[in-house]
Amino acid sequence: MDHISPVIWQYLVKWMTNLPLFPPEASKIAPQMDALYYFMVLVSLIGLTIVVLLLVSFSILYSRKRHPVAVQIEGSTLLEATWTIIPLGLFLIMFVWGSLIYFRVYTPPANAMNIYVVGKQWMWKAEHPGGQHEIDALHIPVNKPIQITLISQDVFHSFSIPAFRVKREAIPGRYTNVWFEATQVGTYHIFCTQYCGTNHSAMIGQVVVMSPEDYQKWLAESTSGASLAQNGERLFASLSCNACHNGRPDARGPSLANVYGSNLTLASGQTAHVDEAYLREAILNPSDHVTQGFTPIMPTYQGQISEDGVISLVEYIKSLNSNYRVDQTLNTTALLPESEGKATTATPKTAAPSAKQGMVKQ
Amino acid sequence: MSTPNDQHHGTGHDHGPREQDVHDSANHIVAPRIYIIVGAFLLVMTGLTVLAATFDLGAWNPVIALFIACVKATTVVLFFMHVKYSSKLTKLTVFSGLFLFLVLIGLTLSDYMTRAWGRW
Amino acid sequence: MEQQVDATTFAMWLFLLTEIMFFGGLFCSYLIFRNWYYPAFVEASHQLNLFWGTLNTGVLITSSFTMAMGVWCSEMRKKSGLVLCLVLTFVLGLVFLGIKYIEYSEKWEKHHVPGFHYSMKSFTDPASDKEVHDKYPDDKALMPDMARHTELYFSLYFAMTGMHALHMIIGISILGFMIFRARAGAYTTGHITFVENFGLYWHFVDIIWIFLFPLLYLISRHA
Amino acid sequence: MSTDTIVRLPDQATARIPKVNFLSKENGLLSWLLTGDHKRIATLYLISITFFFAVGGALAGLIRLELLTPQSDLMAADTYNKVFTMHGVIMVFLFLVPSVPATLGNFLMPMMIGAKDLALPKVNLLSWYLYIIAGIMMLFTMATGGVDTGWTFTVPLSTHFVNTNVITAGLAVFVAGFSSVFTGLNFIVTIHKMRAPGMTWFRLPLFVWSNYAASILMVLGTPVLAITLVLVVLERGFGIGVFDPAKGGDPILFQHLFWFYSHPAVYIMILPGMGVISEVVSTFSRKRVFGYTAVAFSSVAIAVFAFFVWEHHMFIMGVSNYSTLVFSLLTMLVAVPSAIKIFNWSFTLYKGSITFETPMLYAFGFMGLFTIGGLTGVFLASTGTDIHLTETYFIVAHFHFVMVGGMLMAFLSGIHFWWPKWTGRMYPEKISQLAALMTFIGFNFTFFPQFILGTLGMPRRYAAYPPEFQVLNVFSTAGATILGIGYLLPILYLTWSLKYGEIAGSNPWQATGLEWQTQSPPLTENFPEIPIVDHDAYDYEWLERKEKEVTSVG
Repeated sequence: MDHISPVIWQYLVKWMTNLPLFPPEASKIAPQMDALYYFMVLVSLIGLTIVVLLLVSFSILYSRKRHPVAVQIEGSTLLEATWTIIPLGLFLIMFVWGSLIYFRVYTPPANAMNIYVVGKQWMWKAEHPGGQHEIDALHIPVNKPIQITLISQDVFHSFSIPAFRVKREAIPGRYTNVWFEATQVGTYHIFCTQYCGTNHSAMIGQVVVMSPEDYQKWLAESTSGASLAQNGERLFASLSCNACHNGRPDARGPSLANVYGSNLTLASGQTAHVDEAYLREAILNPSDHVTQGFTPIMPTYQGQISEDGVISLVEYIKSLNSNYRVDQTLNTTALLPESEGKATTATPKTAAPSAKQGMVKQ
Repeated sequence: MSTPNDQHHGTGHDHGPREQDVHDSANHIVAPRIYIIVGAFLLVMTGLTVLAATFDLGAWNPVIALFIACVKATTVVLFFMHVKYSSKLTKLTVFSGLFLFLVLIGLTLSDYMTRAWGRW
Repeated sequence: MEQQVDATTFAMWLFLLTEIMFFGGLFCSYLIFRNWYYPAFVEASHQLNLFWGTLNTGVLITSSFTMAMGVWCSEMRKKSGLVLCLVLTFVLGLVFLGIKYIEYSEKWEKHHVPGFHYSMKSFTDPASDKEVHDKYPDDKALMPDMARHTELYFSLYFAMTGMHALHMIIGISILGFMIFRARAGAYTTGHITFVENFGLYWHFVDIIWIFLFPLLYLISRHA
Repeated sequence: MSTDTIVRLPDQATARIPKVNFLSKENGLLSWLLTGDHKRIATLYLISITFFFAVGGALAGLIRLELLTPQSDLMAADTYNKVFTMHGVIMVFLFLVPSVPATLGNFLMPMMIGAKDLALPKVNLLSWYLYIIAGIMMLFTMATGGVDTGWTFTVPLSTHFVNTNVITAGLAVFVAGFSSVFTGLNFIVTIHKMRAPGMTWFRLPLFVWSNYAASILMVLGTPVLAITLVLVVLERGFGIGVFDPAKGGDPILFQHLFWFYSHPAVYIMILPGMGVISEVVSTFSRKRVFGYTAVAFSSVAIAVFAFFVWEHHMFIMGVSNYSTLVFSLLTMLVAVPSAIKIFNWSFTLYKGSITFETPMLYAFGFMGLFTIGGLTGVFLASTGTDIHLTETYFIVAHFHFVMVGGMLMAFLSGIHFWWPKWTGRMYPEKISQLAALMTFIGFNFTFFPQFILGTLGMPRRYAAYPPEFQVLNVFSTAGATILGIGYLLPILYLTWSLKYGEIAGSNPWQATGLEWQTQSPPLTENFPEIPIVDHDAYDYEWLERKEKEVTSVG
């Protein structure tokens, strides 16, 4: 074979040994989705085979040579019913099956670890609860449910990890969620799949799935000094939010302790469930979100805080929720670098050790 | 919706004496009297809708405003636009436009209205 | 020939069908944002002049009436009646646009036109522009985020009434052409299709306004 | 009579193209530019559409060349983005939407229902002029720097984050939309009002039914796209904020409005193609279409359901989970009528007397490829798998199977089938069979690997991609070369046949449609006298009786 151009030969060998036909299954949802996928492939193959068999066999049997005179047939209600009902039944199975998976992918479990991902032209910025941030990369522990809360700073992006079979659009001005639980240690692609401008195809990142030990090591090495909640706390003070939201009985703004996860009655009479999206909206568009019993005096922070800042504030407000903090501690203590017991008290005390850590790093 | 119909009951099929051979299509000619009544009715309804808006009726305010608008629009379609006297095909055309408009709004709202479901 | 007449009227109805869907997109947007930003929509809507709006509704309904009469005149082969009706419709259409111009220029003056000329300050602090404030002393200050959403209201306001006005302008131009032809006796010889179809168009434009008026002007006017 | 073909041509030694026909009636440029004749307008459309197809196809070639290597080396990323955007916009709005309706539909529909012309000839001409204006605007857009938003004009990218010619491109699409509204409107009116005596609804050829269904979609769907684009243009030009998240607007709303048209648009593209297939399959198996009413009603069902499914383009865009249930279910329902059609066409062959001329070969290609395209659509309609497959090459492959494998095959099938009617001359059979075969093979080579690429996760609209995807991309590009030649051949030999093709006579296929009962090329007024219809569509026995009469009298 050497007399063939060695370059071509090299390419051929390289290609044939390097020709993936199916993506790795690296998350809990992947086998479930693939089961449906294979079912559909099977149905499609059977359907296609039937059609091709019909076409080929009729073409042979009833070609003009063999069958010079056509027999006029009007149609058959029975056959029509058959090929209406059987595909319909199969499609309905796919509908139910698919919807079950869809709801699973987009309904994060309560104990998932939340990582914020901000999309911007043309990079992904991940913000971990411990304050680590990374660009075009995402380090996560294996076998642990991870919730990704997505937002975009400019245009639509789409956060896609084919190996996990998950994908969610990052939308400007709104949080969206997706979750997954990686099952295999390894490095996989993150793609932006929604066309987002010139360097769309460069908006590629890597998700690194690590064993719990490696992950802890990584967390410790890449900490930026302050957790998101701590950053938020500083921002909260510097924007003078605490002038009104100070929890005192005579405060001009509602107390924010325990507000996350509760149902608020608004001044307009509506009730609202407080989640990340609500908190974000309430910071940016306060007068549409006035809690009952308060006056609309809060200024808007639209355009004054970046999405990162909003995320920090949201995380801080969440941290004022003792129950939430307990949950969070129960779930992530083992993973966080500072496995502190002080988590229940979100007081300025926490700032001290982390500041120290920050100095160590620098 | 029945108001305009009832009001003009009996006058709707009123052929004027001078309408014998005047035109080339099988169209029904609507007497000016009906136009005058319809026009006056529309103006009254306009006044009514402005009046209704000045009372605080809570959630009923937009409902009443839209209801009056629908009554007015229906009147215009039926009489000014002669749909009451037109062929089934025209009626079907009007209806299909309305239907698809409702599909556009209804199915779009099916997204907007249920986004918050399951969040609590 | 009858088939032809029938066909053009049917075609006109189909065209109106596309118009329904054209405005349908706008109405759909309006509905969504009104739900989202109701308080801002109330405040912004109160910036509109109810008097002009009501008057304009009356003007347009009257023009629809004169148009319907025009069709009748054409059917009855009354030439002078037809010309009169068309001229009246023409004039009423112009009156409508004139009033619309007054309303638009007020919005321009107050910096409520969305886009580069828009100023949020005109809502958050109406007193800042002294000249305008003296003219409209009743405007109260809004919260900034609410003021921000008034721009959305005015985006829709200008998109919807602008599209409507564009249809009016097209209609008036055709009317002008028709007046000339009617004076020459074109539509009173039994060939009424053109007048009839134009009537359908004109009434349709009227119907759009019948919905725009309560949706844009009459939000929570009791407050 | 030969047993492997149904073609019956007049004696070539004596046969002549009829002296008086719609092509020769009047001469000079003006007689074409001011014509009201639906056949001349169809001819104008055919020429202009072929031109834009060539432009779009050349751009597709550039895309495939760029994707030969993982790096963006042939073009920079921004050039690539412009190329695929222009490819999409031109192919969708200037080729696929008007392709069958405005050319074959325009040419045939009045003849099929026994009318002299469309109901509104001037509107028909206006529609062509609008198309040309849109085309010129699009070429202008291209010449002055192009546009790089993708054919979907996604906001806020298109309104605030690119500085290319979004406004001219948007307005061009707006104008093209008007052109298609007028075509659709004209068809509906014509079918309702201009049928020949005796031509009842259930005697209409299925081509007319499917064009009717597509016209409903054009008339009702296109205006929503128009207003959406107007809002985009206003937002970009004047800064209004309906879709601008920074002003409180909602970019998802744009998606809703855009897909409200653009989903039905795919049915606008495919339905007329399905009509062509019905005609061709029936003619070349000498048999009435199996389940005529089922096929007719499935067209209408597709037209109606097409409006209820648009959100399936947005399943991952943060729409409500619950409304995805509704839309996914409805999408499953709309898949059923297509299945019905496929099976009915297959069973039309049953006990037929089948021959394999070029139109039939293309029709076979259509049935195979459309089946694949349709079934892979179900993968995307099911919300669960849609998450993984959408926005990847899977979806690219899916819609190319439907649009190119389906629609374009049908278009070529129809062009070959009615070429003798249109020009009075036959196309060369052998080379065209070769072209049909090449298209089929090339097509599968080009787009089948893309299903695998999509499953692997390769995102669409990527100028550069990770190297492990290269092998399949090379396959795809190689296939595209074959496909390109497959498309080039018909342009060449059809042009050749204009002068050198055999004289076809009025009914070379012995087809039953009314259009075949008049001379080729037809008279300007189509029929010497308006026919009176006393038989169902695809009544081959009627045709035989009629031919016997003619010969016995003659």
